[in-house]
Amino acid sequence: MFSGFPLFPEQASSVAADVDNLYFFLLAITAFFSTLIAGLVIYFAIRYRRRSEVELPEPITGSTKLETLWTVIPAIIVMVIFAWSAKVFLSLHRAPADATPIYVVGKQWMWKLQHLEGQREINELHVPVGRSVKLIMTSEDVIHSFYVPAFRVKADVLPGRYTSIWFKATKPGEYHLFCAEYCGTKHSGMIGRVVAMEPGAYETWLGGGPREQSMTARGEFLFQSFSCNTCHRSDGKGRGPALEGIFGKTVDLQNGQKVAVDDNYLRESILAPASKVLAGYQPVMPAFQGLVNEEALAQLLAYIKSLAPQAARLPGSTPSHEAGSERQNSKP
Amino acid sequence: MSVHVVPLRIYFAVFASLMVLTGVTVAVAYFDLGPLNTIVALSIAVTKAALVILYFMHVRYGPSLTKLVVAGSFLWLFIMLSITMSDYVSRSW
Amino acid sequence: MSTLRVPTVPVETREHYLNADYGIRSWLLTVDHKRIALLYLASITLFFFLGGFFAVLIRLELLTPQGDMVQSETYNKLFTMHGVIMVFFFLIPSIPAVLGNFLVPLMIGAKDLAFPRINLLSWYIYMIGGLLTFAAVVAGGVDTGWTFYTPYSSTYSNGYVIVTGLGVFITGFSSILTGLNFLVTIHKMRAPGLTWFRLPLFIWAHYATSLIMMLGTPVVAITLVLLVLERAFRIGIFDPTLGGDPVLFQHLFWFYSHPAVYIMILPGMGIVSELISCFSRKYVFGYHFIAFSSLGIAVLGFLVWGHHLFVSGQSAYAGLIFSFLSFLVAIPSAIKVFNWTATLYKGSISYQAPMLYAFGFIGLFAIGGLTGLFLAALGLDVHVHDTYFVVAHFHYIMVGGAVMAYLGGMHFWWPKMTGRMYPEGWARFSALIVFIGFNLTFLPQFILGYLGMPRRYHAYPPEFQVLNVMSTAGASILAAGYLLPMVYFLWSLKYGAIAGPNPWGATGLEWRTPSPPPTENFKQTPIVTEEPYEYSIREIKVV
Amino acid sequence: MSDTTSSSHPAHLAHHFDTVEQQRESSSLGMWVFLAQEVMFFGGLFLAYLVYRSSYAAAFAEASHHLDVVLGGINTVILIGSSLTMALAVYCAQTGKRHLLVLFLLATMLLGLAFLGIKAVEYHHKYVDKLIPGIAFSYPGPNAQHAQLFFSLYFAMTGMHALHMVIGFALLIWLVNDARKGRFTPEYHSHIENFGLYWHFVDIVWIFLFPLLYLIGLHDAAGGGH
Repeated sequence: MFSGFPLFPEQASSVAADVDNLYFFLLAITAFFSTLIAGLVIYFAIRYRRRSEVELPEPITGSTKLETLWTVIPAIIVMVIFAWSAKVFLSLHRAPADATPIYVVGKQWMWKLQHLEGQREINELHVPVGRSVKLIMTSEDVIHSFYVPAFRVKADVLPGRYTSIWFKATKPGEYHLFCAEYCGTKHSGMIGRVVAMEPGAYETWLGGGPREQSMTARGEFLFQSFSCNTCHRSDGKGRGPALEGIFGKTVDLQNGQKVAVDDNYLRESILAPASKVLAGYQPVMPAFQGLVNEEALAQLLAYIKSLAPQAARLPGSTPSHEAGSERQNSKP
Repeated sequence: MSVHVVPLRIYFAVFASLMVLTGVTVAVAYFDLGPLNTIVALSIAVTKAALVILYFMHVRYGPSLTKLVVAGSFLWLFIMLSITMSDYVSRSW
Repeated sequence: MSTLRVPTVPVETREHYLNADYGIRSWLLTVDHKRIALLYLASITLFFFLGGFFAVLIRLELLTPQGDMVQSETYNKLFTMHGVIMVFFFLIPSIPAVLGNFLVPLMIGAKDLAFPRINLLSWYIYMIGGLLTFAAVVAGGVDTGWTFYTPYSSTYSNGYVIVTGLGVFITGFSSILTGLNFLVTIHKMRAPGLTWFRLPLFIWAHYATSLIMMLGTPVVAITLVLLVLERAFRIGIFDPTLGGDPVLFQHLFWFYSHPAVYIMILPGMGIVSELISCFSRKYVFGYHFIAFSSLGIAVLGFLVWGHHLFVSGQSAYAGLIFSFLSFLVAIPSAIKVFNWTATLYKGSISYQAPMLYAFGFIGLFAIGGLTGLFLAALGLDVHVHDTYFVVAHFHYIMVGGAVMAYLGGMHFWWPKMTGRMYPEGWARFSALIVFIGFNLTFLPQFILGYLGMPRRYHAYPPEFQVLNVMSTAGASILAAGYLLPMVYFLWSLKYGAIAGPNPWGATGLEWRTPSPPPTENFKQTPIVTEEPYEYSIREIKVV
Repeated sequence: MSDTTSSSHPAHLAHHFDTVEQQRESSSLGMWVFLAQEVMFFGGLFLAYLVYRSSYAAAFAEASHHLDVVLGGINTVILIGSSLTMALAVYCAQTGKRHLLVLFLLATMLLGLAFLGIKAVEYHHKYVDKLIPGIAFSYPGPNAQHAQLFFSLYFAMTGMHALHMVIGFALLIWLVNDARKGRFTPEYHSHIENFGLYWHFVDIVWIFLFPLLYLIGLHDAAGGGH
């Protein structure tokens, strides 16, 4: 794929064909209308060319019928495009519940990736074909953008919060990975490749390399070494709420508001815990801003999310409608 | 010249109302009304601003074009605030 | 009304705005809107060629995929300075400050703009902002991209962000003052009988443009103030490590900068309405629809900025709203294109140079507008966002649209401004060259974009090279097309044929006064008794 | 044709206007359009405030305890008072009371100066208390970060407002000078009227700033913590 003179990008994900169909539809509309207008302009220009300096064209001022026609028809067409593109967008936006999370950190000018199983990669991402993968991404410095043209997915990677994309690779191969948001001197060097592999080959790849602890295990280690477990006790009797099964729930805050526990809420609650305290608890937790780096934070999140629900009940907690899967957008 | 001279008593009446409203807004701020606090404070501020615009700035007696400019500028401000907030309130949905 | 052969009186014997006074002071202290327009013309032309020079370097660098001509820092500065200069110092002032300044009073039968001294002030403000920015370029440039996205611009960039930001901030006030002047002038200074619906569409377009300048520019001004404070003092407003939100910067920035696109294109649409009508000798088809679509674009244009944020971490629901609103803007633009086309129907069409530019505008604007639909389409924008597809799209609008119209307008009103005709053959030739060069430059970029080549890339994968070479070849042709008018316009000042008051046999008040016009525009305030574009009456009075 | 130029062209009528009425209406419309622009200029700051206040309500309420409600309240009274004196100045210009006009303009200046003086005192307190982001900032407790945002906005908003006051003050010096020379008459006083509009606008900005910055945390004066 790295050679020749391509005119059309490869389709290598489950959504690529949907996006391309919309593209072809729009291309057809563009071709039709630009040909129509160019054709009419050229035809009129020739047909009604000035034949004498004294000729007087027939006065025509307008036609409400025509105006209505060329207001209504474009209006209908754009509404069709809107509906179609919104549908494609929502399917790009809503990750399937069973998508495997992979944590991504962008920094000037490299991509760092962590698999749940523990493998870490730089500027390279191995994924299995046929399985949905959800990238949970953040940046250590400026805004980047994770872009895989062959998958037709892209999202800005922001410092201070998580954003996400998901995809399901459909074709084994190597694909471009670009940073699409200008991020400084070596912006065009912040590139890499995504390697889509058959599931078998992927398992082999996962098994190879140096033995790494899983993210959950490392997260558990961090959880204990920061002494989080002294307050966040699983029996719910600690000074902080029990964290078992909290992910994906909607909880009540001290100020009466409700908030969905998603990646961004967990992130904020670790880094700046005083912002949104659960009802029934005191703001006694120290802020971890500056004490944990992005990778460790991802490991803590992976651990907290892995905690199975227990009998310990949270005050006023209710199951959320959606499993908190695509809630990567949150307050600043 | 079609200059409308606003009678002095109106100026003093408006000033007195502004003072009263300032007092009210400070007094109310000491009571915890929940989310109502902000609503009350802003309603009073809007009332005060309206008094200043209508009387001190003579908009009430001015041409309709002036009214249009005033309404338009606040409408635009509202557009900017409301559409941007539509992003912030729906981010965690 | 025969044209082109009316050199009755030699220009020099009559007093007009150009020979009313001499000396550098008479220009630098002038309050005559026509002279100020020429001051602007000279300044924006300089900036155009400076920005164009950067574009040439960018295209040369992209001939090869390795990024081997300049360092990546230099490349980043090149595209930043190209963008900053072209957007803020050329495109935004181009048509309004030059042609608008010259023509708004003439077209409405006024002696000057409502606030002549503020008009001169706006030029000085523009120059101060321009010189500050130019100083930043000379000192070492700035590498943030013309969009100044935080936190790169506020914290990480090593360039002269503060100086450039202040330069743009200051220039914003020149835009505000110009818009204010136009609004008041159009409201209060129309000649007797010149009702709103007798106004030329050029005036309607400038009215709509001025609304955007007034309501949008202050927002980018305060945004740049906050950016400068953030960079100078780390106050945290856009800094995520202090709880700030970089996306807020994007909201504020695009609240102005999307409508700013309409500041560039609306006046161009106004010009094209004049050209199409004049060179087909017909009343503009659907005058009211074109007039109101200008206002419609100005208003709707304010509601769509979030389509620049579809993948920026904006909420998906806000994305849906913005996408919907963005599609609505397509409708008034479509109305305009259809009406121009319909104006040609049963006209008496001549192919003089300005008309060729107008034809080019319609074609390029149609493609630019239609490809805008791709970007408003949420699911598709995710793929093409921040790729060359976007670059191609907005160049079709801003260069294919606005610059084409600007050149068309310059060719149309050049005889009015200078009293001289340029060589028609060369002008047609340059129109053709610009059209061909433009398409060759930017059509390949659509393909590059869909293939996934991100914008602002110094080096790129080798499979993109063929299309990039095509684009660079086109850019060379385009550059020649832009240099040509420069040459023959200057030539015409001395050797051009005497134009006479109305070389095109056009309607409109500006053609009822001599070329160049006297300082106060009209010997007597004209009284308007007829509808605009009354070509069917064919009584074009020559004063 | 019916040009009115030579018939009655008062000295203060600029050459490009036909009538005094047209000139007056133009300058008034120009001023209003300028103020519309000002609304959007401050609007950007209000938007930033709205975004962060809604995100960090508790921190903002807590941080606002560090503002001096008494000084802020006094300043509100002073500024509204100066709006009154300005409105009276316009009244005097309209009715041709030349000496009273000068007097009310001076009163407006004086009140404006008092406002700026109190503002300076407040700024100084903030400096002593180390509450100026970017220059001296140290804030106790877990909300330090978001409190910094509050103070950044506080200084950006009141600073922009104060800058407008300073510009207004400079313009007032010029107006007082012209008024003393009797340049303004009931027929021609656009400058006074337009300046009045500007001054009232600045007052309106403060009318919003005062509750949004000073009053949001009063009801839980016990202070902070959540």
